[in-house]
Amino acid sequence: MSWLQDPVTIQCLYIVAFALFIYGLMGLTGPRTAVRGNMLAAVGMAIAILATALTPGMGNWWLILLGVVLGTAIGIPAARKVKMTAMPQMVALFNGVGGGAVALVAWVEFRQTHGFAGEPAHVSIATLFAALIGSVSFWGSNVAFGKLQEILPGRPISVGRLQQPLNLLLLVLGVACGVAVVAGGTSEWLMIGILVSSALLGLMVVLPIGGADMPVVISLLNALTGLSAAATGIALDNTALIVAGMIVGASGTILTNLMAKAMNRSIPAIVAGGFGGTGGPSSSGPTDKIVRQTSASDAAIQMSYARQVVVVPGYGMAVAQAQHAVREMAKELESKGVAVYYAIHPVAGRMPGHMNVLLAEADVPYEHLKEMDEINGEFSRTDVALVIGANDVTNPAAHTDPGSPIYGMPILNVNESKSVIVLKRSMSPGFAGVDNDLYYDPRTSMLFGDAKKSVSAVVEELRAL
Amino acid sequence: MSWLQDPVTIQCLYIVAFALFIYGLMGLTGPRTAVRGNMLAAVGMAIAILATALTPGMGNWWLILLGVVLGTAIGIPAARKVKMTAMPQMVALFNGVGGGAVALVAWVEFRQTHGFAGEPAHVSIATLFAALIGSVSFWGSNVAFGKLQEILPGRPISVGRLQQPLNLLLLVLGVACGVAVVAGGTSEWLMIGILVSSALLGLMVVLPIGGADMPVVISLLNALTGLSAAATGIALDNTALIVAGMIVGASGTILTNLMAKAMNRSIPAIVAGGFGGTGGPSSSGPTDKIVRQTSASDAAIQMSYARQVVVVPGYGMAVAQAQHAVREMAKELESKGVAVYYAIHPVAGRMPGHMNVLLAEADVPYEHLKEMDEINGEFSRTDVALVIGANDVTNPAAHTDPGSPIYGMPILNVNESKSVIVLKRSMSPGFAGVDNDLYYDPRTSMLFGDAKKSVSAVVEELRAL
Amino acid sequence: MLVQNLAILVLAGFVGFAVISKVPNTLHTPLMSGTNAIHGIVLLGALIVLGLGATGTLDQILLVIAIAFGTINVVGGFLVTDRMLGMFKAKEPRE
Amino acid sequence: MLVQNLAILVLAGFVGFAVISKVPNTLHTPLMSGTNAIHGIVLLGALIVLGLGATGTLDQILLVIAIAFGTINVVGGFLVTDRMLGMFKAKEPRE
Amino acid sequence: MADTQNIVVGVPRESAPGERRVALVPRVVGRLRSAGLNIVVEPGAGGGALMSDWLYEEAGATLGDPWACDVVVKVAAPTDEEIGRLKPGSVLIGFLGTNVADALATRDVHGLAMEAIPRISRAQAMDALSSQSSVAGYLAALLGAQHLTRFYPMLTTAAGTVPPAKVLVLGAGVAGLQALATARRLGAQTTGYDVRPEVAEQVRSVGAKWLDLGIEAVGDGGYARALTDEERAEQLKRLNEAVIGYDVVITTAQVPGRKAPVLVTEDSVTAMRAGSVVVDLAGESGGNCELSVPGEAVVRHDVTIVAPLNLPAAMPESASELYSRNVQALLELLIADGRLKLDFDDEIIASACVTRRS
Amino acid sequence: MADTQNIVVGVPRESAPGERRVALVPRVVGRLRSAGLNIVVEPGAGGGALMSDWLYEEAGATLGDPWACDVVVKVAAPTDEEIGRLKPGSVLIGFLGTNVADALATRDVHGLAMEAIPRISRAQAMDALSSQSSVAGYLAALLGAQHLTRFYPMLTTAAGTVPPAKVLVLGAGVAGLQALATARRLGAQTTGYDVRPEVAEQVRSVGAKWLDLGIEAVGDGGYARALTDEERAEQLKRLNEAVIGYDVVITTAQVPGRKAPVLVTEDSVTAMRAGSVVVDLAGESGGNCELSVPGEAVVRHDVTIVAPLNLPAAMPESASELYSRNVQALLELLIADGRLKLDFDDEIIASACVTRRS
Ligand SMILES: NC(=O)c1ccc[n+]([C@@H]2O[C@H](COP(=O)([O-])OP(=O)(O)OC[C@H]3O[C@@H](n4cnc5c(N)ncnc54)[C@H](OP(=O)(O)O)[C@@H]3O)[C@@H](O)[C@H]2O)c1
Ligand SMILES: NC(=O)c1ccc[n+]([C@@H]2O[C@H](COP(=O)([O-])OP(=O)(O)OC[C@H]3O[C@@H](n4cnc5c(N)ncnc54)[C@H](OP(=O)(O)O)[C@@H]3O)[C@@H](O)[C@H]2O)c1
Ligand SMILES: NC(=O)c1ccc[n+]([C@@H]2O[C@H](COP(=O)([O-])OP(=O)(O)OC[C@H]3O[C@@H](n4cnc5c(N)ncnc54)[C@H](O)[C@@H]3O)[C@@H](O)[C@H]2O)c1
Ligand SMILES: NC(=O)c1ccc[n+]([C@@H]2O[C@H](COP(=O)([O-])OP(=O)(O)OC[C@H]3O[C@@H](n4cnc5c(N)ncnc54)[C@H](O)[C@@H]3O)[C@@H](O)[C@H]2O)c1
Repeated sequence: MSWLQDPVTIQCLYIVAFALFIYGLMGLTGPRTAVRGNMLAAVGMAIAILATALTPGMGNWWLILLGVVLGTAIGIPAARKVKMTAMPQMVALFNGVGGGAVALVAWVEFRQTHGFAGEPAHVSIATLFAALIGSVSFWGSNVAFGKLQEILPGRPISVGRLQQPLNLLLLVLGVACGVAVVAGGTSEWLMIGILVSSALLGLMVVLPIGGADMPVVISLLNALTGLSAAATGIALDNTALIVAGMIVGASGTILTNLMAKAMNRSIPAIVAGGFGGTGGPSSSGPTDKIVRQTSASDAAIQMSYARQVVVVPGYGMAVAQAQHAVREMAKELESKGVAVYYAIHPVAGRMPGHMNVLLAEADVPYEHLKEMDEINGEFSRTDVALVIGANDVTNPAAHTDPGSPIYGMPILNVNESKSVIVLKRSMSPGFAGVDNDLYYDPRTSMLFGDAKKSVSAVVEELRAL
Repeated sequence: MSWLQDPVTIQCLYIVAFALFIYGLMGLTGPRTAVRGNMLAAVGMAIAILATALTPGMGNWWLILLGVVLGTAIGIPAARKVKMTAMPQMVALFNGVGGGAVALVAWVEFRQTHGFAGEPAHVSIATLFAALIGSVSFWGSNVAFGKLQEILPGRPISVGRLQQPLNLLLLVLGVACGVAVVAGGTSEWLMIGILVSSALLGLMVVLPIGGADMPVVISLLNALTGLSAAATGIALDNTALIVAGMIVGASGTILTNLMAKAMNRSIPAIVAGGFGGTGGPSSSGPTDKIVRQTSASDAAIQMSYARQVVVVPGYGMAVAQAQHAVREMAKELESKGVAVYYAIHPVAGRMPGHMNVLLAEADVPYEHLKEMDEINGEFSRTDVALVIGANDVTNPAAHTDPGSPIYGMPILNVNESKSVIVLKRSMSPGFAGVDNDLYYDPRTSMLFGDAKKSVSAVVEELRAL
Repeated sequence: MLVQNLAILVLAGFVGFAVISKVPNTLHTPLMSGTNAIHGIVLLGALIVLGLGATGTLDQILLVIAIAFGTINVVGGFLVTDRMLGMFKAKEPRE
Repeated sequence: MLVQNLAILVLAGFVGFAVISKVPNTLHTPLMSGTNAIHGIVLLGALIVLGLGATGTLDQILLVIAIAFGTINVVGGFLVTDRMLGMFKAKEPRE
Repeated sequence: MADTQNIVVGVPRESAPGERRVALVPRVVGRLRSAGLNIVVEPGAGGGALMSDWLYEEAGATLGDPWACDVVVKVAAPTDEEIGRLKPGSVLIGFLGTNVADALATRDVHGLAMEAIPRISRAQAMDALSSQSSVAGYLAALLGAQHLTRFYPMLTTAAGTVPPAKVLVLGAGVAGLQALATARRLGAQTTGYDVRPEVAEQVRSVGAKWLDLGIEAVGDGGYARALTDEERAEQLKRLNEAVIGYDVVITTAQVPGRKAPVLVTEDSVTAMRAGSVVVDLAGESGGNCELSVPGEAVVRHDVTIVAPLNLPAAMPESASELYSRNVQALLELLIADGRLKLDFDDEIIASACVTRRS
Repeated sequence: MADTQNIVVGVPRESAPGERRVALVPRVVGRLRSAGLNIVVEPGAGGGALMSDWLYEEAGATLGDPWACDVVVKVAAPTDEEIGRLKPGSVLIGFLGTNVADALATRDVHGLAMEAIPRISRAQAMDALSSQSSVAGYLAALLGAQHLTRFYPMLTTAAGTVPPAKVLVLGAGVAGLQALATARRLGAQTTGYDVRPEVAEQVRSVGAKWLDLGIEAVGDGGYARALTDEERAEQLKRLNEAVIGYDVVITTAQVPGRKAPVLVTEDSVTAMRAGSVVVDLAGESGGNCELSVPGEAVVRHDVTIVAPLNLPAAMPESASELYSRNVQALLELLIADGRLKLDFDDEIIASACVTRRS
């Protein structure tokens, strides 16, 4: 293999490349540095590709060009045109083709070396591992894409109680073919056996998983693709591949864990879903209307990047006795240069002046309390309206629905602000007992839970930013 | 070099060893995992040594044994007997001998290869780098040890305005000798030139640094020793050395930075001190009595490991309006299972009931407020008494000094608790205008700064634990 | 050779673990997408195998596909990540 | 060989950087001491050079000293760290 | 609304003894003026609330006879003599009570009773019961502090520690909640009790504890129903025990249209610590305490029992201001297209009108 | 201390009009009993504070003639008649004022004046001026709330928003600080003013703003000195401007041994908003407000001016309890080895004794 004799420069370029990957990845973990992190990683990739192109003895330039042009022609428009809401499936697709590339390279390797004749064991093992994982990733990702894109039905599809034994069988089959190859088998059917059984395995594992768990599954497949890339690197003795692949494998695993935790799911439970367990579908209200949930950290980021946040307290803040936490949150935001006001509705709470008493207890300066008439003009200039345990006083039905018991009551026009975050424990109605359409507004997201706990969680996230 | 042909197992053992180092280091960054982290790193070290011993062709066993026995005989008692207060100089000493070992190995390498005749350039460069840095580290660390152990005078010693040019000269001399060797020079005097000039450099840089900055300097030298070890690893093509050395080099650099930041010093400023700048000595009161300073994070750790904390608020808490932050801190501690009480002295503050009003505003439950008579019996059972802006009401002179204007006033016996942390802005006295001996008690440590800022910092540290 | 690659593998794993500690939820998807783009490095494998003279039409076709796949992964990955991160970019200075 | 060692060096550096993020002040000294013990690994260098047949009395004396130094660094380093960490060990259960 | 100039609103001086409130304050007069109404204020109308005539004039009102106006706004119910001065076809607004409907109808005057406005969301701005109850609740907590021979807040001083006072509020409606919140601000330890169980959460939401006696009596429209005899006996028994530990007991329990229930018996008072206080806000409807003397503060068994009448009148400016805004909101409902028009299809007007039923 | 049985302490019933306090409360009687003293209480002594005789008996006191005892403890200064009943050689403790020294000396009675105890750290437990000032400050804030025709706290309600009241305290000594803290608890926006500049920090430490008029007058022993005529004119000019914006002005300014300085002039009052309140705690020494009528609440220019006399007596139990503890601390200083002994080398006793100088 001639590329072993490559000049030190190429290897050094590889080192530079993976250093950029790592540095970029570090950046991607913080909101302030994420954009630059992604850029740096992209530069690293360019350097790695350049270094490879420099490798003495490279040929087949036209074919290479063909592939690159093809890939670019497909990749760029796909990435450019996809809607923001369709991002997750796009990531799934990109991940899938990566896995596919790994599997294909492994297959060709097998063919070129006539079944790894004369190659050391670690080369064949690594290549076969790459083939198996790459293939699982390819097909699994495609199913995930199909489900999210609603080409395939989003609900779990499973063959029932046979699921688990079947999956196991496929895995054993693939591994058996691999063992046969390492033991000296050179028949291409063995290789095809690996590819096919792992393809089926990828399909079978992902099909029974519900749409809500898809992001976690995609992340898992992403980590797997990383591992398969690292295996390819071992086989080809290519440092850049090893490092980049392994970093993705490791960080992807951690990330999968974090995502599952943030969604209150466990990875085994999700994958077990693929083995016949229950993969609960994404919860939505009794009606068809869609409710968007958010998390404390998302709320924290959203607010910390806002210029003006208006807090709308209501009876729920009083019940949760969240006033001190709210004040703390406001202080954190103010220290980040965000302007924070409190919109006090005349009948928020359950007694005249209820909000005043509580906010005064928490030492909120009187100047920050805004009366309804004063603040209603401000909402259109507000980036985030944070509704804390208020309900009726924000209900647009008071304006729009003459049949509603609250029709005619003046309300806080929170729905005029750029986005609304509502903190309450459930979808249950407030004092007047009527549903609130605000919660189904596309600009609204809900942070469910006790107001004090939620606000405290937001405070912690703000501090961590 | 025969060890190139070593079996894969030895290399794998090295990998296991450095994996343990890394894992152990991760543990060392958290209070909960630190002890285990250190153990794991030690196990890693044992594995690395074992692997080396397994290397085929090893000989000179008696000499090796001699060295090991010597080292053990000196190291164990030294580590066992040293007083807790003398730990930093002990670390300096251990670091120094590490650097010394590197320098010696480099010297021998030079002699064995007759000036690196026939060795590739990277081997000679790495070895000479190791020699230079190792020697600086050895002599610098010894000076640091001498200063802290008070063998050498603690105050900065410098040769005045010549310091900087002299240091530069020494560095240039050492590097010049190195260049000569790499260029083909084989005279041992060149090597000795490197060792001697870097030894002088080490002495000259550390001598002018004041005692207060020593911990930072030791950490810096520690990082340098790590780098020299990594260089040795490159020269000897030994993975374990490369990885372990480099990790220490990198983490040591970060750590040095953190330490300097925590002490509000900048590394350049400290080292510049060594180049003739000002290395302020550790501040102590106008008298000879010693005041111990602490940091928010130390206070946080101390309290989070306590069973009972008694908060002693005073006028300073009122001035800082720190009551809300105090309440928050108590909540954090309580969530960690620490019992928190408030000791309210009858005349704390400037008006009757001053503390009551403030703590009630912060929603401290009345049951947690303890009167003086009630709490004074509790202090002996208290792990940490946290004195927040109180002064006269804790002054033992009220009991002991009949000449004091506060003689005869009842006080809170905070000095009976296991440790006392005092939050105030300076050493200035309180209402009565008298000095407080409590602050010089060996069990007392001071956290200087505005009470609200200090308490908020403690809260953040508690959250981070 | 192999053992040094192993050392590299282990170290890279630690880097991966250590780098991702506390990531805000909002960054989960961009981060996933970013790492996804990085494993587009498999493109290198395909380039090397084809560039260093894979023969046979089937093999060449497979490799061209692999290169196309890898390119999609790299190009699409970074672009999509960048778009997702748009919300962190559009930060006007605050008064 | 060299370049792979370089790769390892760079990776190890990243590990070192990434591992130390937020360390409470109280742990600064123990952590310094712990890393100090780890660079006691230089002992290996001395062992190898002596073990694999360094000749000459001066060289051997120097190496014995180096081994003793390295051993002190390792043994003393870990022990002292452990003692410093005593405060985190003596944790009785809280009621 | 510029063509509403022809509508004239009259603001008489309140004649009821001790009534210091006024139906419209100068600030609201100004607002109504700019909405196009003419306001006639009786000289001295704002005197009780320390608002002089020239403040009214400054706000655009004219001084004169208010009784001849199209709309007459009052706080308390008018006397017969006053009713006699009303212009036929005019509208009278105020707390009218149950006795004036016939007289008004005879004179062909529409009477709109503020207390009869339904407590629906849309009518909250006109809800004078709530606004005046707020004032009463706040003042009740202060009255307790004033008559108690002890401190509300805990105080640690060189002369020893004073423990915080314990305040119990019986009946946690609007006034009760406000009393709880106010007493807590002053540092008292507060507890609330009511027969409507949903109030428990509201009591906690103002930082007070909830006293659970296990008796529930939910009536219509958010009000309590009267208890059965058995329940009443049971309640009294348990309250007798509970009340003893408190320094201040504030009672606000009302059942619409009935005599106020007795919650604090003589036995309870006897058992309370000397120097304690009972503030009985239900004095007007007979009192929640057996020993109350409406309108007076008496000491019985070393306990001070205060049963103020018309407490909101003790803070006349704020009470009047809130009341004026309630009146303003109602006026806005009455005037359409610049003309005064009582739309009896509107639930609010239909319920509030006392003369239409008769 | 078991052999102190022979010392008898007498607690008379206060004879001054409106004085509801008592020099020893039952709880402190109990403590003194267990320290071995005998206590004789005049029947009805605790009546004003609503503490009945049997509470005293329960605590171990006997009812009888208190004037014949070894030590007589009072709150207010005794009348000539009362002085005549004192046993020669006995000790009288109380707020004695400046007029009784001669009469006491004639009867060979040692008079210890509570108000003359030096304000040194060791004497804090006996500092009745401070303890009674605390009570006064707290009550002054409540008095303001009660007389103000508006709310202290901000209140956003369906009937509009009530802004918070602004409270200004002139003279931020013990009473002033307490008034600031109490008013703030109730939701008012508070500001403090004093001539001693070091008080600024203390004012801020109770959450109030500091009004800086640029006049400093620090006297001895932590008290203020009297201002020069120029300073006084300058102060009044600046205060006149400052006072206008406030709803409640509480004045506590005193200069020891002099008439209280005038801080609020008639002009200021005229300029204040109608319905505002001035609470003048310096009524006893002439008042800080020109229009004060000591002991009364008067309305002038639509502003209520309250100048209570002996405000602590309005919260008799707490005031008496704190005072009793002060007395207890002083008694402990007087009794050594079971015998009553006035050690005139002790700074506290020397300063407090009014009969020794004469
Ligand atoms: N102010 C007055 O004088 C007065 C008097 C009487 C009636 N009212 C009426 O009360 C209503 C006031 O409106 P509002 O918006 O303040 O309150 P609301 O409409 O009653 O809504 C309160 C919301 O808070 C949520 N909540 C309750 N406890 C919570 C907790 N611990 N953590 C988080 N959320 C919690 C509830 O949702 P979940 O259960 O899903 O958490 C509920 O939807 C109006 O309808 C008004 O007419 C007012
Ligand atoms: N309670 C009463 O009724 C009353 C009335 C009058 C007088 N006094 C007297 O006041 C004293 C009360 O004792 P105390 O212990 O409460 O207070 P203190 O003895 O006056 O001490 C207060 C301490 O707080 C510190 N401090 C001030 N501002 C601070 C800030 N922003 N952050 C942190 N620390 C701050 C000061 O030290 P730094 O400057 O170094 O920060 C000062 O030493 C007693 O002597 C008592 O006799 C009490
Ligand atoms: N819809 C609205 O916007 C609106 C507006 C104002 C008030 N309200 C509601 O109306 C309700 C009544 O308010 P209110 O203050 O005028 O009531 P109220 O004055 O009639 O009675 C006061 C309280 O006494 C309680 N009570 C009656 N009998 C009792 C007994 N035997 N023992 C103990 N407590 C007893 C009642 O439950 C009530 O809470 C409140 O719950 C309030 O929330 C609603
Ligand atoms: N050492 C102790 O332990 C101790 C105990 C209690 C009080 N003190 C101190 O004694 C001081 C006096 O307390 P007090 O309340 O009895 O004082 P006070 O009753 O004599 O006077 C009240 C306040 O009025 C102020 N004043 C006087 N003339 C004024 C003017 N022209 N304009 C504005 N303000 C004027 C005074 O400065 C004082 O603050 C306080 O500072 C207090 O801290 C000390």
